[in-house]
Amino acid sequence: MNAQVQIDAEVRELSYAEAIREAMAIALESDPAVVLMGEDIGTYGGAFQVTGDLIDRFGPERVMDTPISELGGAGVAVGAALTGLKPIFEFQFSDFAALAMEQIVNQAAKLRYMLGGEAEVPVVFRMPSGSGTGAAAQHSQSFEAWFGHVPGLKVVQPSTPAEAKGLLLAALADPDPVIVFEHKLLYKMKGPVPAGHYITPIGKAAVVRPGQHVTIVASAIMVHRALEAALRLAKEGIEAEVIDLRTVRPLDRETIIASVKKTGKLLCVYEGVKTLGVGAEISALVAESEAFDYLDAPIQRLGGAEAPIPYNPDLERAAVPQSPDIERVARQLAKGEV
Amino acid sequence: MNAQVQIDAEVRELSYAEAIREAMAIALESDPAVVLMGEDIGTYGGAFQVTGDLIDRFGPERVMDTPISELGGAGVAVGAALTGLKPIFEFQFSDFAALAMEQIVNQAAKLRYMLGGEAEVPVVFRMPSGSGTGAAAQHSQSFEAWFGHVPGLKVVQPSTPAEAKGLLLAALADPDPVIVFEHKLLYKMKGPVPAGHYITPIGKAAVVRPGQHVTIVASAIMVHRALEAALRLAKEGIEAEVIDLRTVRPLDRETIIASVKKTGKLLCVYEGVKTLGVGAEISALVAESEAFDYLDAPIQRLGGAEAPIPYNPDLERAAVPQSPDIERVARQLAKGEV
Amino acid sequence: MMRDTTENIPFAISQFSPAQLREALRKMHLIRLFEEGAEESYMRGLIHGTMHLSIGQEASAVATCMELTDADKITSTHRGHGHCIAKGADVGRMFAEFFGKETGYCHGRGGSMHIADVKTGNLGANGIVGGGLPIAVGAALTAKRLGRDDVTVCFFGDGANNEGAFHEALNMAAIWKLPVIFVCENNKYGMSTAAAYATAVPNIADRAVAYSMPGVTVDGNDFSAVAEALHEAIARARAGEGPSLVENLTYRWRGHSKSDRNRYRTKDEIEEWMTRDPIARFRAELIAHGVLGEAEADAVEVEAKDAVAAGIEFARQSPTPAVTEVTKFVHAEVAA
Amino acid sequence: MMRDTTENIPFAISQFSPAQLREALRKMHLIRLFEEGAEESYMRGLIHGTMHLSIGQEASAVATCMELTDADKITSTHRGHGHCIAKGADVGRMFAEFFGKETGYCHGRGGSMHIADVKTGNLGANGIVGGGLPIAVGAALTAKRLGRDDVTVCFFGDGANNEGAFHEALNMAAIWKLPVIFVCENNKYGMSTAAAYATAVPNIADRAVAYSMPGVTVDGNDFSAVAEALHEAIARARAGEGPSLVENLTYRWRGHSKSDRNRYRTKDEIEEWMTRDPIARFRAELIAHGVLGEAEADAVEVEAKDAVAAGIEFARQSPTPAVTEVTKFVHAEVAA
Ligand SMILES: Cc1ncc(C[n+]2csc(CCOP(=O)(O)OP(=O)(O)O)c2C)c(N)n1
Ligand SMILES: Cc1ncc(C[n+]2csc(CCOP(=O)(O)OP(=O)(O)O)c2C)c(N)n1
Ligand SMILES: [Mg+2]
Ligand SMILES: [Mg+2]
Repeated sequence: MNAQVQIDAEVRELSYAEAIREAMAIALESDPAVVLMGEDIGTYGGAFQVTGDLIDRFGPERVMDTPISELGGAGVAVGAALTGLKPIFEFQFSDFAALAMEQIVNQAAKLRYMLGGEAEVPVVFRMPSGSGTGAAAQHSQSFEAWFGHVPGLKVVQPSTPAEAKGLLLAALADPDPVIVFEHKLLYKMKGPVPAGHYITPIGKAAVVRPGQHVTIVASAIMVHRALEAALRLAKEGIEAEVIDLRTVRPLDRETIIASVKKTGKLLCVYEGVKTLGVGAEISALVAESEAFDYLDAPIQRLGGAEAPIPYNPDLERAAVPQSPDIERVARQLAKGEV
Repeated sequence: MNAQVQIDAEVRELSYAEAIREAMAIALESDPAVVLMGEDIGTYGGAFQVTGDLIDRFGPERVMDTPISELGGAGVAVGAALTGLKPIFEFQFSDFAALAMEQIVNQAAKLRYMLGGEAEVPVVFRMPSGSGTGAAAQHSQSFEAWFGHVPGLKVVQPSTPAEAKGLLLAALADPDPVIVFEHKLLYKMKGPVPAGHYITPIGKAAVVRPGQHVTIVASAIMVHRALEAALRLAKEGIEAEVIDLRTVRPLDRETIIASVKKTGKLLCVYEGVKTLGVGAEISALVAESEAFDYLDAPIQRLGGAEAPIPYNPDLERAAVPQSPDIERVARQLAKGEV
Repeated sequence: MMRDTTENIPFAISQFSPAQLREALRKMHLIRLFEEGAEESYMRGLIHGTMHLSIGQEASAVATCMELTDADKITSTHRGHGHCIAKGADVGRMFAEFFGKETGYCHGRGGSMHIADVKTGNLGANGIVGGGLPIAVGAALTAKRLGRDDVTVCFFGDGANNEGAFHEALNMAAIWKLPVIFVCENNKYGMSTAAAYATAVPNIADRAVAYSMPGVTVDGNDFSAVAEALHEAIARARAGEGPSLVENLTYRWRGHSKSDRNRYRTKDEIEEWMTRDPIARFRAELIAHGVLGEAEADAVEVEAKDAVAAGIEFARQSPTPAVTEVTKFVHAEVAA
Repeated sequence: MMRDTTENIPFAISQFSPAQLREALRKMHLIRLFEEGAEESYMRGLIHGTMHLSIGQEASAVATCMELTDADKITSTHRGHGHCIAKGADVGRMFAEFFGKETGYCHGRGGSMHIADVKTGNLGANGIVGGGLPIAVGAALTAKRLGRDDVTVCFFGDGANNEGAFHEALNMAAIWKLPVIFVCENNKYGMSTAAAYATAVPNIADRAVAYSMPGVTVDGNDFSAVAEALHEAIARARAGEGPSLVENLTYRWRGHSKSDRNRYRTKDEIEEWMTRDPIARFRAELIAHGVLGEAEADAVEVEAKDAVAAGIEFARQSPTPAVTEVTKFVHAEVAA
């Protein structure tokens, strides 16, 4: 259990989707300013059943179905946040955020700054993200690098149910806009989740498996693939240190650099397109840091293919890093074969 | 003169804006399928006077003013390109492309792929970009990293009038969508430009100043700031090799890696926000390449501040790399002080 | 065959030849059977991902495309199988696409949400609601600029009409008088969200006035009503008089996609709409007006059934793409 | 002071107190003089970047905001100086902002295109055409959800009405019956592009029917006409009856921005519109109806002139931000 638990709470097995729903329920209960907005989040319960039955519990004024209007919907959330509400806006797929970059990036991210600190925009954008569902090129993208490039935003990528809840509650407590990338393939994943309110801090990565031979920095579903690879490598005597990135913006330099100083070897694993994806920044921040002198081998990256996500399932799998890929490259790194 | 000139042409002094206009005029003359689209590109001549008098020469059917409808306008260009026209679509400021990411990224970039190669989208998007004009946070961004992250797109960033013309003509000859980032502060810059049709190849960087002590990879206006810094450093006996990146996607690995193997030191200079900006990818590709073994020092990056572009001119200047910054870091690198 | 000569001849009967009408009925059956075949193939694990079936909306697809040639273009939607068939695609290559095969229209890269057949003028389904609206305007611009007389039909849903792209596209089509027809398939819901809730006007066609273009709402399950509306709109477009908005009121019998539990509508409503089956109605009309006999009509359905069976077989036996070819088709292949 | 009691009393004269009317005239002068002061400061190098002046549009700004309190919100545009002043901002802090000073409303970070005064309910100018439209709907949503009775006025231009954001915003405001008034300042051009070319309807207010909301077009240079339209729209909003669209027909005397060469309109047109000066007209009206005497009206203008001079002086003497503070205000400051 990786979430930073602040209270001595009962712990249950919940799915990632249930954990997110629980976080939203806590927020709706404790703060009348919280509203949920999004397409089909009411009666339908959300395309991925994340909001589920919240409409029955909190009514349509707190759980608002929006028309299919991503730009306008996001903008309504921004305007509401600017004036006293705390909206959690769900994009049905993160791909549709391409329609709302204006409001997220030109408005939400910059309003505090442009207004010299005289206003704030405490909005949360939830983004079901990633490939693996056979939904092809327009429903499978990983846009976290785009948002990670934007000052004024915070960007998180939970990899477990406990993190999903804790990071969403942290996002809600944050006075600035936060983008939450939820991986679609994780929604059904179960894991221990503390009851009640707790926060998983934004900006902190977690060492989810300690090791001394090679550092693997992974995010979202890649954390699990990296852990599987590390298990197999351990049988060969290779101890990989696996870091769950959790936050893309701001990056946790300290945790990453400390690990690389220990292992001397770095592999970045991410689902987004390799070029200019999250791993590019992780590599670059290590290469410019004091950890550079500790590097024993080139920094390796495994990212998404330089292609849209294909429909055919075999091609789709081949388009993003899988556990054997991670195992192979980590082994090469550890054995000095790179 | 860095453009690759294929004919033995007359060379004149033109401004960057004039060079772009000349490329468009050549295209309009030689290919009836070429149309220009954009806001106020007709009678007004474009916000930066790039299209200038083209409406007088080619008429409003070829030089089309669009309503203020960036998403729809870009989509019309995509649909036109898909069916036989070759549109050059001007965003008045690259910042407004945030409204059109859907059509550029979800449609233009992916259509050939999603349709299994059965269609193509030969569209060019021109994007006046960058800071330095006192226009503040929503009119000063550098989005090249976003597009550089998107398979299916090509992304160029000319730094001189000759390149601006040659890269635009290359973009027009390309059967796939190309994004051209034009730096607003360069529009008035003059330089030698060959007459007639020529192409500056997409995907090739240029070594614009050879040197052996440190490699500086810079793009757009940063090329000039790097060259100024290199001139001053040369007086101290430090010979910086300056590479004009020219193309963000696909990156010219060979040229960059060859230079770093020679100098052992790399400084990436770019105007976009530092985190996840173009320099992150350049750093990462070097750090994972065979050039890693030649690196004598951490890879340095100078990118834009982690802030929106401020209005106040002193703050605005401080928000992006200036020539003295480049000089300072390159010197430290060359002297082994990093 | 005798043609009815009374005054109450439906538009389609008087407008099209018996062969054309027979072909229209065949296509409507083909769509229905294709969708059922796709549904079954999905259940049997031959298709993955998700699908949006158009069962119940066949008249809208076929009647809309009735007067279009291969030179005319359509842009389609996530619910696009029917449009694709109506425009002339081969169901074998469609199934092959859904099965992820190299012989599919998109070589297995696109799947249901990107099904296209550029040769018959179908510029593609679209995974982005409203994504096709400005693209259709662009296609119409091409025709106008290059002096061609082809028109473009843009299919979209009631849900899509609330996208900003709708507004921008219709406005540009209008100011430039482009040969494009916007065909809204109003099936009362965008996923679970009722048009009556999400759209501030009773009929989508009411919005045509905001673009100074004709707007008409027709019974989308009435083949002839749709064909007539399109006939006028196409004539207007070809005459250079500009765009039109046609709204086909219809209903999807199945859920929005494979994961829909239909909690936002009643069983009664679904059943009531199933009594308005556009295929049964068109078939009856053709028989009543002496265009076809019962046996002939049955034969048309059998023909469609055979085509679907053959299509599935073709798809099953087709090869899959090489797993190494993930980046093929990202860019134009450069001559070596 | 005697109030005219004939039947032809303009709405504003009968609706507002002499003190309110005097204040309105003062604000109109203040806007005009502020713009002229900004223009001159720009020429003298005290302001950099670009600016969009609202000279000629003063009645629209002031009459629109006439009945708004500080609790009511506005969203403004790139041409937002007038709105800011109309809503109650201090011209000294505005000049300070344009001069890039720490005492400016945005501490020198925003400049002309982001001028805001949150305390008087101005949520800010916007550099993105149409950017404020959905934000205004959000502000109205807040009021409704939190059970407050404040309303939001959303200023936008004729050019902005072709953005998708317009469509999405008006539709949502309508279906949720939100207390927002969309005020289109139709000054005939979006930059160089005539509304008559770019917009497929004669009047922007014609588009209100597409959202089942009232739409009215008024002479935007007639203070009273604007005030009356807003009076009704605000009453409707406060009564929970939903949004309205008001279109103020007006004209900007200056070019679009500092770099405009006015090639898209004629000198005659500009001069003709200058004869319809909204300030002169309002002043004459106040005098005709006995609200003010000539001398009093002159005094109002002098008062405004003094305020502008004092504002410029305040701005000049104000400190600039520390150049090290580029990243200040990016995020909330965390308590150490
Ligand atoms: C931009 C965008 N937003 C949301 C979705 C998710 N989505 C897919 S279909 C659909 C409903 C579309 O409704 P409508 O336009 O009425 O078409 P119908 O499904 O009824 O045929 C939604 C919300 C999407 N694909 N694209
Ligand atoms: C999204 C966007 N597109 C384009 C621009 C550039 N631009 C600034 S103002 C303007 C004209 C706006 O016209 P209108 O809405 O009529 O307002 P006006 O300037 O006439 O007051 C344009 C095109 C912009 N700032 N934002
Ligand atoms: Mg629908
Ligand atoms: Mg205007």
